[in-house]
Amino acid sequence: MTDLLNAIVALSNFVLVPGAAYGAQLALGALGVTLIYGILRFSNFAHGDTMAFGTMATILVTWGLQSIGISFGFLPTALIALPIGIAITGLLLLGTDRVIYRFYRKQKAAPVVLVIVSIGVMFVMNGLVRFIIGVGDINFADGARFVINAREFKEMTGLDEGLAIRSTTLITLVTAAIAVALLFWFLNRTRTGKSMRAFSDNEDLALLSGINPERVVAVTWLIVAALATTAGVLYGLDKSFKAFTYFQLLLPIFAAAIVGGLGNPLGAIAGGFVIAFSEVLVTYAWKKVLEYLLPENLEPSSLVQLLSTDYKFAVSFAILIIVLLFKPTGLFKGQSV
Amino acid sequence: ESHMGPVKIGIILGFTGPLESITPDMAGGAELAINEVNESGAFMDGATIEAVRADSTCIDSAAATAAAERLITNDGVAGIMGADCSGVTGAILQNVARANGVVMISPSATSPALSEAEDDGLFFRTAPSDARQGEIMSKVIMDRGIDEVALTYTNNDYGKGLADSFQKAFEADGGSVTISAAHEDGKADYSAEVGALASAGGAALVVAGYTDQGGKGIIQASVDSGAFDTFVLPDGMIGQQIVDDLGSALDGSFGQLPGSDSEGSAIFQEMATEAGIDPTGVYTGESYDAAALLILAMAKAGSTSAADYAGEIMDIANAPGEQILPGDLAKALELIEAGEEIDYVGATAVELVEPGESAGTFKEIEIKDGAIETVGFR
Amino acid sequence: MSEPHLIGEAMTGGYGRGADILHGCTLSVDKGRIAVIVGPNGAGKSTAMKAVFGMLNLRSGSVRIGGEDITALSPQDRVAKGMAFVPQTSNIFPSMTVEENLEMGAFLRRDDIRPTMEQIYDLFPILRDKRRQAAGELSGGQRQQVAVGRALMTQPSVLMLDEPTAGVSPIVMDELFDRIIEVARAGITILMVEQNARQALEIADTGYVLVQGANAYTGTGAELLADPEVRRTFLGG
Amino acid sequence: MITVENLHRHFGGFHAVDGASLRIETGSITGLIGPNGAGKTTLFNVIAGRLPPTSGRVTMDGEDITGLPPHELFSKGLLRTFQIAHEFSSMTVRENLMMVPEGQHGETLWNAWFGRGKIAAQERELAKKADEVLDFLTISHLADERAGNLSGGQKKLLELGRTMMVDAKIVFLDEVGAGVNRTLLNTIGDAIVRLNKERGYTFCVIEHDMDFIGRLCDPVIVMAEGKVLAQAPPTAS
Amino acid sequence: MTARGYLLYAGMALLVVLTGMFQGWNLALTILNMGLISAIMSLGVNLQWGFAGLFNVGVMGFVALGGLAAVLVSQPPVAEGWNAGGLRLLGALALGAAVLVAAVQIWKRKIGGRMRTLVMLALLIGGFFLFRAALDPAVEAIEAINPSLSGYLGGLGLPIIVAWPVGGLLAAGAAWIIGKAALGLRSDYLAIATLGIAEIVIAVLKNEDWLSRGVKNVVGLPRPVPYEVDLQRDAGFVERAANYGLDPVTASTLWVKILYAGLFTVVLVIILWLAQRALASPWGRMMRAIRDNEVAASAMGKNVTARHLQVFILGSAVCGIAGAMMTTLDGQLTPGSYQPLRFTFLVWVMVIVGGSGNNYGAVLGGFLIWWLWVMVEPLGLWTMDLITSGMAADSWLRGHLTDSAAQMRLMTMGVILLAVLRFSPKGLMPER
Ligand SMILES: Nc1ncnc2c1ncn2[C@@H]1O[C@H](COP(=O)(O)OP(=O)(O)OP(=O)(O)O)[C@@H](O)[C@H]1O
Ligand SMILES: Nc1ncnc2c1ncn2[C@@H]1O[C@H](COP(=O)(O)OP(=O)(O)OP(=O)(O)O)[C@@H](O)[C@H]1O
Ligand SMILES: CC(C)C[C@H](N)C(=O)O
Ligand SMILES: [Mg+2]
Ligand SMILES: [Mg+2]
Repeated sequence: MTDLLNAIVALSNFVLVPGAAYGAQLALGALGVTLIYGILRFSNFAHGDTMAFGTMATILVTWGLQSIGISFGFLPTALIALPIGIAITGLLLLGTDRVIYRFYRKQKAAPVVLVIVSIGVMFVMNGLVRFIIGVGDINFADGARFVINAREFKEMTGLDEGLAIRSTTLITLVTAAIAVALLFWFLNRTRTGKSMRAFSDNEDLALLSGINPERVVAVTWLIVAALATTAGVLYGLDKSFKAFTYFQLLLPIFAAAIVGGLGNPLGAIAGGFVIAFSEVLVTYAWKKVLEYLLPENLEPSSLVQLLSTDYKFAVSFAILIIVLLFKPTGLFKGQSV
Repeated sequence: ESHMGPVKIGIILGFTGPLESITPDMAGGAELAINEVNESGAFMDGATIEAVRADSTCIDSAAATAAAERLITNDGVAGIMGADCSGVTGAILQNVARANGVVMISPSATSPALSEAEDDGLFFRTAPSDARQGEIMSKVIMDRGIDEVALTYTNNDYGKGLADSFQKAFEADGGSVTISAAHEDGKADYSAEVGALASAGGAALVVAGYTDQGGKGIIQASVDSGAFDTFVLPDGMIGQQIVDDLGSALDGSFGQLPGSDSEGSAIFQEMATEAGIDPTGVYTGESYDAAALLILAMAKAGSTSAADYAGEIMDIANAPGEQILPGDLAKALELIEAGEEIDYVGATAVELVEPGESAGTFKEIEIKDGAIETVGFR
Repeated sequence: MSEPHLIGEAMTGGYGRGADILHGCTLSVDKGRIAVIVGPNGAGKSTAMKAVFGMLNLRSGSVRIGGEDITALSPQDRVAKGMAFVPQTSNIFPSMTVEENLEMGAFLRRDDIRPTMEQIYDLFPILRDKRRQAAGELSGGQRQQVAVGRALMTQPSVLMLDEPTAGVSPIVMDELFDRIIEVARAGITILMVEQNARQALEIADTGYVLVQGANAYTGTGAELLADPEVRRTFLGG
Repeated sequence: MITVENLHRHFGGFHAVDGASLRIETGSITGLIGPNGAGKTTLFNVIAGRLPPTSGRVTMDGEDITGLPPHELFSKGLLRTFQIAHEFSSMTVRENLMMVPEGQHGETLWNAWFGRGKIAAQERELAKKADEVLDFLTISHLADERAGNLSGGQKKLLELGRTMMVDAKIVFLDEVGAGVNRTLLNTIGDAIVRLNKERGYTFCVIEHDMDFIGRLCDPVIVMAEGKVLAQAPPTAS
Repeated sequence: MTARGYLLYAGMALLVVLTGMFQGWNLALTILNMGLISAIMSLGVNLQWGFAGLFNVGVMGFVALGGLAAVLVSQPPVAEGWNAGGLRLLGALALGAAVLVAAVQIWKRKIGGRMRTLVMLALLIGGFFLFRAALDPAVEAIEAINPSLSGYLGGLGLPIIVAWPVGGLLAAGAAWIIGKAALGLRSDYLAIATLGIAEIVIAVLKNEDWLSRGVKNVVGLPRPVPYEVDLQRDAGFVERAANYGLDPVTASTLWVKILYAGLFTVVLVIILWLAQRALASPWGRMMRAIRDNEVAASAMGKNVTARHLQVFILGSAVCGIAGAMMTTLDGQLTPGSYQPLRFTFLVWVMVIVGGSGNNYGAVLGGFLIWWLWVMVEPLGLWTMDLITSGMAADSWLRGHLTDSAAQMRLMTMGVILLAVLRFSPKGLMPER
């Protein structure tokens, strides 16, 4: 019995909980990507750096708050700073749109041109963030890191295996759930949301229906700012802030958005978990779990690992491709231009 | 050769890219040596030295080659301090340095393969080859009574080379490595690696990575999930930042890095701190030494042409002669002027062995109460 | 005679920097009346409609509504002035449901839109069945009904239709024409392009024949129908 | 001869084609009529290989062609037009036509690289042919225009024109008439008859214009709600 | 080419010449050489995107395969490696391939829904373990041989120039497999699939040490042109250099680069000529039709799948050739340096900025963007100098800015990229 419990706890601690945490982080990022794709119809390469910018803004505000002695109890102070970070990022995105994207929209440029433009924006934001806050690793988490940590868990339950749950994991999961529900409701039930979808569907006809394109675009960027900043801050609280890593997040985020079905918020969430779990599961070494489950004489001598972790990314991409082969526009029937 | 303009020294490091967070301090270290010499005014009849920075990007050989090309053909540098990563270092050496006959002293390219590279006697490094560190690390672990470890390494020539040489040494010493898992730097999440490492188990986790890259991510995730308590940290992993970030979790972890008990490192620490450079950063001292060696060799040869001074580098770095510590560069130049032998010791107790790389004295450290403490030398 | 409710006068212009498509074309409709434009393919009928709606830069000429010059207004502003338009092609939101398409038609309205929507469902019963379906999955004729429905949802004062009956089956077409008459009786000004010219001219108060971007014949619907030359060359005998 | 046996095509729970069986005799001009949403276009799409059937069988001259890809059907001489025009919008009108014939010498890379002479000769022929077709469709002045810039009706003409570039056995026309000027439509009708008589083309024509159907087609098939209601000579409908 | 085209090319040439005059001819030639290779990559992508509308974001993978070819062709075979397990390894690979082929065959059978899936899965899983059982010992044996210097099977020991076509073939083969599986996907879905496949290729290169030493890199590849040091020792060469008033070092470095430039130009011209001919033929017209509207093209008798596969293979092969050339120029294969930003997205920037669908545009984009990629570093530093020149020498901001001056590199790149696209949103040389 204890063996079974130990096995379950070990599996949870090293597969389920981390997978869920990473999945939720990817999902939040993918929501932003998928929204831009859904409404403005291009893959935004600057999203990773937008997340970095939002996080940076939030960190600066957090430092400000901390320096005047404000904190948020066992929750991280950064959560108080988050709304201000979102506002700053929102302004940046609106400015970027005004100065850059609007021109191409007016020109009715092909989506791929916007993709390349967004690479340009990515470079610029990239520099901006590094100028302001530098290239180093920044740890800005305060408050309680764990809801329960491994040692406490062991003491509490008397099991050999510990289970750690970080507070950021819980916050991220809850946030992701709320965000997707809100976004879904907003896009499908509210007037503004519907007008945004109409705009993405047929821009000219939207115009003829009296929809104000500039407003649609502005609202989109503001939501994106909120999503990107939240995603970035939650990720940064969990791991740490480093501009380069945020850029690297871009690919798994894209993968999540696409495998879920571009333009579909539910898909972004599902995609995030697919990517995260395929990374964690396929390279997991089952040795420990099996040792608990099997009788002594059957215990494995090897690691019982399907593939070495060297192939972590290869495998997650392979799974992604297989999913696409069976569901060509993603799990949730996404859009395609 | 006219001594009209300043003598230029190229500093090629990955200012952008995956190592961008450690390179500013490395460049700072090198420039520290250059400034010191400039202030002394004792270099080649008062010639000044100018540092020209260039970006190696750490990973893009083509961009690095172009940058080096520019340093040599446009800026006319007399020698190169760099590059940082083994990959681009090899590319620059083969395509630019050899072709133009310019000396390169890398502070940090540690791949064993570079020992064999054809270099026409132009390539040196102030860091030891990873082949050596692996053996030392094995001893360090064994001496603590640990004979079973899990091993993870950053998936590049440095990490892989170090991991291989360590595993070989450790197994030869009677230890066992439960798993050897690569990790990629700069990725968003390391749960999968930690899951596999934890499942394989071991009394300690050896992390052959970079302190602010994947290595840190792995340790963070291991600490969070309670997978390991003790970590073995080789050179790339040691820095005050990671200790501060992870707090008490690292207490009891240990490791080694190139260094000696020379007063050199202590002096360098002070000098660097004063100049606003983090002295605990990886390869900062090596960078200082690399630049110093270049300058001293030029001074000794009385020429900025590689053909003249490349041969002096080994001589300067090794005994016999008066020992030169950081901050002593002025004295060294005077001694050279006076025609006396010197033995450059520098910040990292440089001792160059054939084919032009650091012999490798290692400093064993342990982390106690949030501070990196030196517990011995090997 | 007082000025017509909607008038596009001596419009000249073309697409982008290309050659002029319209050459001094004039279209006008009185309030509550129906004007029908006919003509060969490529005559510039759709272009003229777009010009009236401000989707084209005119090089000369003007557009006025109720005596007010709106030549400089953007299409959006014209929507706000109570104009509604069904373009000839891509006239639906393909990935939105039928009902959402209709709602988008009423985007600027603040009153209760349920009754209007019911009227449209009564007019096009098939749309009621399909109201939860994405409009892009409909048949050609059904899409056309959605497009017209969307415009009717606006409750405009001027309704412009570019070939509303293309691909619509005969029964629905008859109902559509009936409905258009009804709408006009309610005081709404209607400007439409039609290839089903005979049926359209029968209900038209004014008919325009456009050829190569210029007015070729103008008259009441009946007059044009009676003109043998017009019949032979433009109405298919 | 095309036979369709108990064909079904479902979209989710919706039966767009619901057990249709019919035959199109060689040498006939068969009309296919029915209200909007009857399943006519879906039936075409299944026959022409654009959509796989849910169940059922299609044969052509006794050979089972169910589910063959469109390009193979094209090789067998089965051509179709689209209700909603599918022009190659960034290509010129002439290119739109010239690309149609199969097995052009320059369509293999090797010949494209090293077989200039023969290509040139063939291209001249194709261009000539295309210009004849354009002439017939009254749009020869648009030969070098981007097809995306055509008017709605002109695009439909181009759809038709493509089928005239090769010697087909059977041509499926999906509402070629919608949006086409009636006078021109009459000419097109004449051409269809001529192709049928002189070159032995078989036609299957979807159309809502009853005059057109009545003048051209025999027999006429009536569809509603996915089923074939009647297959009768036009006089009976 | 249009007048604007000639003007732009002249401008590009001027940029290179100016670089030569102000920054040294060596640098100018270095840029030119990589520019030539970039232009070829850009042509490859243009074939796929500009001609056929295939969104291939896996350029990096094909370039890397070309690089692999350079190693496999030019390195001497390692006899100990072959003895240790070379044949066993080949056998294992053949076994793996056979399993895959069998699985595909089963899948293609139209019968037996669930049974078929089960059999296929069983075959795949069983086959995988069998494959590993056969492969792993061989790999271990090979990699154990002198790992820090060798530890792999080596190559064929042929002249490295042979690797260029071979790189193309290798990439083409990979493209065939990938295309068979993934070309049914549309736009961005195809993009992420190809991106993933490129990552898989890199993962294999990084981790299969027996193949090309993995992350331990293969350095010191032979060259198709002489070494500078040899030239410098060659009395005849030194004399000729002296005739031109050049010192031997400069002369030799320049001469080697000129030789490379010559070779690369030949390849570029051939590929450009072929691409241009293809584009202007009925074949090109057919491809454009497919790009514009697949449904209609298919109804007009064009086999869209086959054509997509064809052009995908072709474009990928071109990228493979460029990859082999690049590895030749670098003189080493370093799998760790393959990053999507540099090898996929930068190439895409080249195509779009140059003008997709236009071969001359793609080539121009290749040169221009590469030139920028190299020049933004000094440009960035220079801009930073300009910005800070007005500030007090000891001001905090000045110090901060100078410290992060290196970051100006990408920022400058971004700004210029945006400026160019603003100036010509359809690319410098639009399709038409
Ligand atoms: N992709 C689809 N998804 C769901 N329903 C569809 C889809 N395509 C067609 N339908 C439905 O199938 C029915 C038949 O459509 P079809 O296009 O065949 O009609 P049709 O007879 O050609 O009508 P029309 O005369 O209006 O062109 C319609 O009710 C339509 O809504
Ligand atoms: N976007 C465009 N750019 C350039 N030329 C265009 C564009 N749209 C239409 N044209 C040209 O303008 C002319 C008139 O087109 P328009 O669409 O107004 O014709 P129409 O009278 O509505 O014809 P139809 O009855 O076929 O719809 C045509 O010759 C067409 O080629
Ligand atoms: C900067 C260093 C950490 C680089 C590393 N030692 C290498 O050889 O790549
Ligand atoms: Mg029209
Ligand atoms: Mg239809």
